[in-house]
Amino acid sequence: MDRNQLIKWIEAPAKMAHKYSLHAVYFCTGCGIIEIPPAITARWDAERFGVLPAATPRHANLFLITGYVSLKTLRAIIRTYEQMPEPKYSVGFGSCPINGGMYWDSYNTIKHLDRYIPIDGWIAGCMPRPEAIFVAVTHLWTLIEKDMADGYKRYRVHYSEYRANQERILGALEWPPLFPKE
Amino acid sequence: MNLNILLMIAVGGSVVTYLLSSISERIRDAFAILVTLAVAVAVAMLYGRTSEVTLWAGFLGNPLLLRIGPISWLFAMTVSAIGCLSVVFSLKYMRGRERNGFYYAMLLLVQAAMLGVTLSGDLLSLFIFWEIMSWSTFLLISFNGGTALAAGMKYFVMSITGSLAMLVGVVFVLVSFNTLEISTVAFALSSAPPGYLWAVFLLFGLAFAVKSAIWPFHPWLPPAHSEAPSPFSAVLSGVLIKMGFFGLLVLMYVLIGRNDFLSLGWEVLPLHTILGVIGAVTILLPTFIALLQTDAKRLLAWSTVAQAGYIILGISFGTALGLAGGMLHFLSHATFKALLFMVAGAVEYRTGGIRDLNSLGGLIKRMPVTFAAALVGACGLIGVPLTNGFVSKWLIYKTLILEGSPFLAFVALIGTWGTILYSYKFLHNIFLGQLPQNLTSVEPAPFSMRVPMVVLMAVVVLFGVLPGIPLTVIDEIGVTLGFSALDVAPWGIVSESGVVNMLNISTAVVVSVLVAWLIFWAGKSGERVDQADSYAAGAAVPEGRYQYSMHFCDPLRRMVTPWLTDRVDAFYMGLTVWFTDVSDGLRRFYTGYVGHYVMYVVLFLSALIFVELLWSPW
Amino acid sequence: MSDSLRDRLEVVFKDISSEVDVDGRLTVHANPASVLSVLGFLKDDGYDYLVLVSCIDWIDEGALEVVYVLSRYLDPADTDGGRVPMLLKTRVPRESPVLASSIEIFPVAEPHEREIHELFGIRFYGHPRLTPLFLEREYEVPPFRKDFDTRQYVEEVFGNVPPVGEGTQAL
Amino acid sequence: MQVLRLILSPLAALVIGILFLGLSRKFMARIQWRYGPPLYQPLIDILRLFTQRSVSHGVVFDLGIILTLAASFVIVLFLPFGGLCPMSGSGGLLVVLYMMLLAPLGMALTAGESANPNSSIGISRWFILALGYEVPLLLVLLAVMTRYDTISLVEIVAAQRSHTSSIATFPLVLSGVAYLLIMPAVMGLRPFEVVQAPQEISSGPMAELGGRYLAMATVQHALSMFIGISLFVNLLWGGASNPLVFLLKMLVMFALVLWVNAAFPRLRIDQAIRFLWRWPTFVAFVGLLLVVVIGD
Repeated sequence: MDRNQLIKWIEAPAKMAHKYSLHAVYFCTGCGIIEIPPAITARWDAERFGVLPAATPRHANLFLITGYVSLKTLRAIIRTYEQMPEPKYSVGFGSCPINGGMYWDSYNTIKHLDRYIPIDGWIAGCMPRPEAIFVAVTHLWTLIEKDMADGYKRYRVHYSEYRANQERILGALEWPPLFPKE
Repeated sequence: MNLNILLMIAVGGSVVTYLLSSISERIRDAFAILVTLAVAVAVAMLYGRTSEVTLWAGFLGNPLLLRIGPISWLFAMTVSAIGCLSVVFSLKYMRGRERNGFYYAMLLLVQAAMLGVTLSGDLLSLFIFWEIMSWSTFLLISFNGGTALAAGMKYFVMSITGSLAMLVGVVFVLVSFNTLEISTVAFALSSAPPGYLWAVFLLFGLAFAVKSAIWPFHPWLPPAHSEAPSPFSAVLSGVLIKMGFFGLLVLMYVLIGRNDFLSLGWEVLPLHTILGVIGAVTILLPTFIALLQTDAKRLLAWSTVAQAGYIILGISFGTALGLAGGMLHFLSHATFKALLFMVAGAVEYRTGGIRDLNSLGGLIKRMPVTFAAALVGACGLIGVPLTNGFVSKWLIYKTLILEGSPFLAFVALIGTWGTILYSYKFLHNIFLGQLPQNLTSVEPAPFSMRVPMVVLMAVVVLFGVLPGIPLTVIDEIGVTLGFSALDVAPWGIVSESGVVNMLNISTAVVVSVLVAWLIFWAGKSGERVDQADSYAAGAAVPEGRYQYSMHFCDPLRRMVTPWLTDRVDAFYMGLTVWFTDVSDGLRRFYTGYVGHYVMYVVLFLSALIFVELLWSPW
Repeated sequence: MSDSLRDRLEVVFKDISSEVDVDGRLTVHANPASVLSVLGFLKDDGYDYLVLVSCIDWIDEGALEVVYVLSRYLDPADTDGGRVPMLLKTRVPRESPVLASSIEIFPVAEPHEREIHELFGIRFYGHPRLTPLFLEREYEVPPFRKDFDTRQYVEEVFGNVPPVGEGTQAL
Repeated sequence: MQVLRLILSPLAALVIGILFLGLSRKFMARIQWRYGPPLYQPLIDILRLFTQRSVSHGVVFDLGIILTLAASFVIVLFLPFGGLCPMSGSGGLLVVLYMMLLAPLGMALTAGESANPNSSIGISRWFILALGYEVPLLLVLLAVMTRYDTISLVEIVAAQRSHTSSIATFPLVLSGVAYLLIMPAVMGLRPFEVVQAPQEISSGPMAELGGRYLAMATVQHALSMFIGISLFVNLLWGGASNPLVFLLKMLVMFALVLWVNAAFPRLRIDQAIRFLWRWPTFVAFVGLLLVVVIGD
């Protein structure tokens, strides 16, 4: 808690609070989830960075999409992302959400996750290690610092396009549009 | 406005209502409301005056008297107020049902009879009005037919045994003191040996105990309340039970007198502690039985039995504070229980007769005013501050602890926690949670049902914040019964032993609510969403299958059920079965063949001769 | 031991061929019509556990080969654990693949047959509910068939999903 | 002066409550061989939650959460905090006892209105657990009340300071032991954390609570921990003349409870009830019996 940290706290406490308290939705979307338990337990201890697993999306502001995203999981991911309170950040974890990874030619997994929900940060690697997660968290801090982690704003602005893409892949969705076009 | 005119209006009103109903429904409804309103206003005007009128001089040289004093005024006021509200409530509820003329007549007759019971000055008129009240209640309980007949029969059999005991009591008093006028009987009893006291207490006490559904005599209440039409079960549970307490009060502290009553019973186990223990048992068992109920009105009925225990606990301690607590709890229970029954009636009326707690839910979106009434009623039932339930239970707890009986206080407090469980089950399963598909088109309660609910809500909160209003009347009662006076301020009791400072607590609660609201307002406002946007682990909310109300408190239910078999009810049922067997056996005695009858006569004569020869008693 | 079984099989079923490979696994080939009766025979003989049902797409021979893997679950004699499962193969033409469902004999086959129906397109006659097991969408060519061109499918379905907005992360 | 106390006491309770939350997370981390967050981490979490835009399910949803927090504030007003007791006038212990039923009731309204079965199950568990630990708790409180023959907390604390050696206080040791056995349940910590079980019923009543609602729920949880411990210190450990000694005593108690919290897995609700109604109730009942017998 050195001097310029204190100044930042005084200037923008809300932003600093969002930086140092990232509660991640505990939602195992793909094979990457096997890296989360070691990250939050004794050896790597994510709690030092203020990262805790949260029980429901309502409690969380960080969404780690770990591993390949199959069509069925995409439906749950969209639903969970929409239920998170507003300043929320999503991080693509591993190479599969980025460009399909080793399932690049599979008929059952989606290739570019950010065409369905906005993604603020990526962690490359076919199941990146916990250290890579912490590097991502620190990068997310700088993004939040510079107001570049604006995934939720983009979702609100381009919602119709996101919704169109979702419906093109998944067919009819069982829940009404999040931001109805008033 | 002397009393027999008042009574005349009440009884006459019911007869005229029956006649009017053949002419037109609307006139009859207006007339019924007019009569009950007039009676209520008349009783209100009688406040503070003690007058005595002889109703009819005739009977064996004992005049039938009507007398009004502080006790009878309080009970009469509650009877007429709740009666008037329930008539207003039943306007829409009974609209379009057949025989509702008969229903209104009986309702007014019950209220007139209860008025008569509270105003009666001598034991005979008390008995007469008691009988009228009993069988008119039977007619109303079995109004819906079907299972209601069985419930009515059960009630009728038990209340008849009570009335017979009271009749024997009246005859006993007439024979031993050849006067029936209450004050002279009290004077005569004070000098009578304890045997007389015990006899009078047991005979009259049985009748009053059956009516007030105390623990051993309670099995008639749950079926009767759930089968009766809702407006009447509001009256039944709110006020009719209290006639039993009125009788007990008059019996204990007027007829027998305070110090005789306290000295009654053995040294180690005086009578009033026995009553206290019975009150404690009445609190504990029905509270947990109420938790298992899935029918809204049956849950409320069992809760009435439990709350009756608190009143007995308060009254039976014989201290000024205890009496104040018991009487105030009688008053507050009358208000919030009538309110809850009206809520159940409104929900039943609007959802087409559904009372099952497992198939309702989410009605707050359709019936907000009824939810507010249910919330205030439940808070009163639990005893949340700012409601009158809190003040009355507070006084009862204080007497229990200061009188040095912590175990009764323990049972009473556990009763409160049990009350929370079943009153929240009532609230949650009807109003909160997911609104099922078939209830989406339910309209809010009609205006004529909302008026009595709002009035009762106001009374519950008003007496909670300013308990001084009812406490002044109760203090007068205490003084007339020979208790020490409590100096009452509008916001509570000032006397050092019973300090309850409602203003202090209410301001604390209101200020902290304000502070909490400020904190809430400081945060970012939330988006309003409906019940479909709920966390379902990433899936969409399954329509109609996302409500947890079946077996609401299941772990506790599984643990508690083995101990909750109602042995008293089983005992009564066993008694009836045994009785039918015996009478079946006797039936065989009459074989219908004349020869046998001649043989019986001859045998009997020979037995007589045999006895005469042996012991020659004549 | 399996020799006596093979002899008995030859005796009972006429157009059946079987061979034992190097580590003692018995493979029986039967034609689609007599598959159910062979399964029944083997079950009575002791092969009471159907491990799995799978399918091979011989595209150049124009046939889909359904393989039943059977094993003796509670075999007291075979104590050293060396249970070697046996295979029962049958071939079905690729154009209109229909096979009788073996649920009456081995109820456990129900999900296996649904999967094969979904991924290979074999219709199992007599199966209570041939609903999709894993896939969510309809495919004209069942995905596991060799003539299903995944790259062309991916390009056609996922390719034309446009990226959203000109956000900093647009790839 | 009175107004100052009225403001100071809840403020102190808030600060200490949040400090306890931070301490518990640091303590648990140390037990699990990891560094754990800084002590002021709960403050950051609460600030973050306050600035998040969450979801509301209606007026009663908001009313319930406000009621919960208000109930905890009122209790704190009546609790003496080392010689500082803002509202000692009107019968302290009964009000505290009664207010403890208001907090779950407020949360019950919020949970019910959020139309989520997880929160309904959580609330029914909270009431059952409350009924579970109320039985021994009431016996303990009644023992203390009948022993000092008063229902005002301030008088109890004063009485404890004057004659601590008389024979009549021996049964209160039993009551103290009973209270210790149910302390985790009163505070809602691990062996009895079944109400807000994050894994099974996705944190029970708080399943649908987002930004500021979750912040107020965590503040209420912190206050309820503060109340649980300060009730024990006041009633059975003699309270304290100045706040610092009182805080020290509370820290000792809190460390004890955290050891239990770190070591035990979460009990099922019926196991919890079976435990709560067996040993603590027996010990508390014997304590009350002795107090009544020795007392008169």
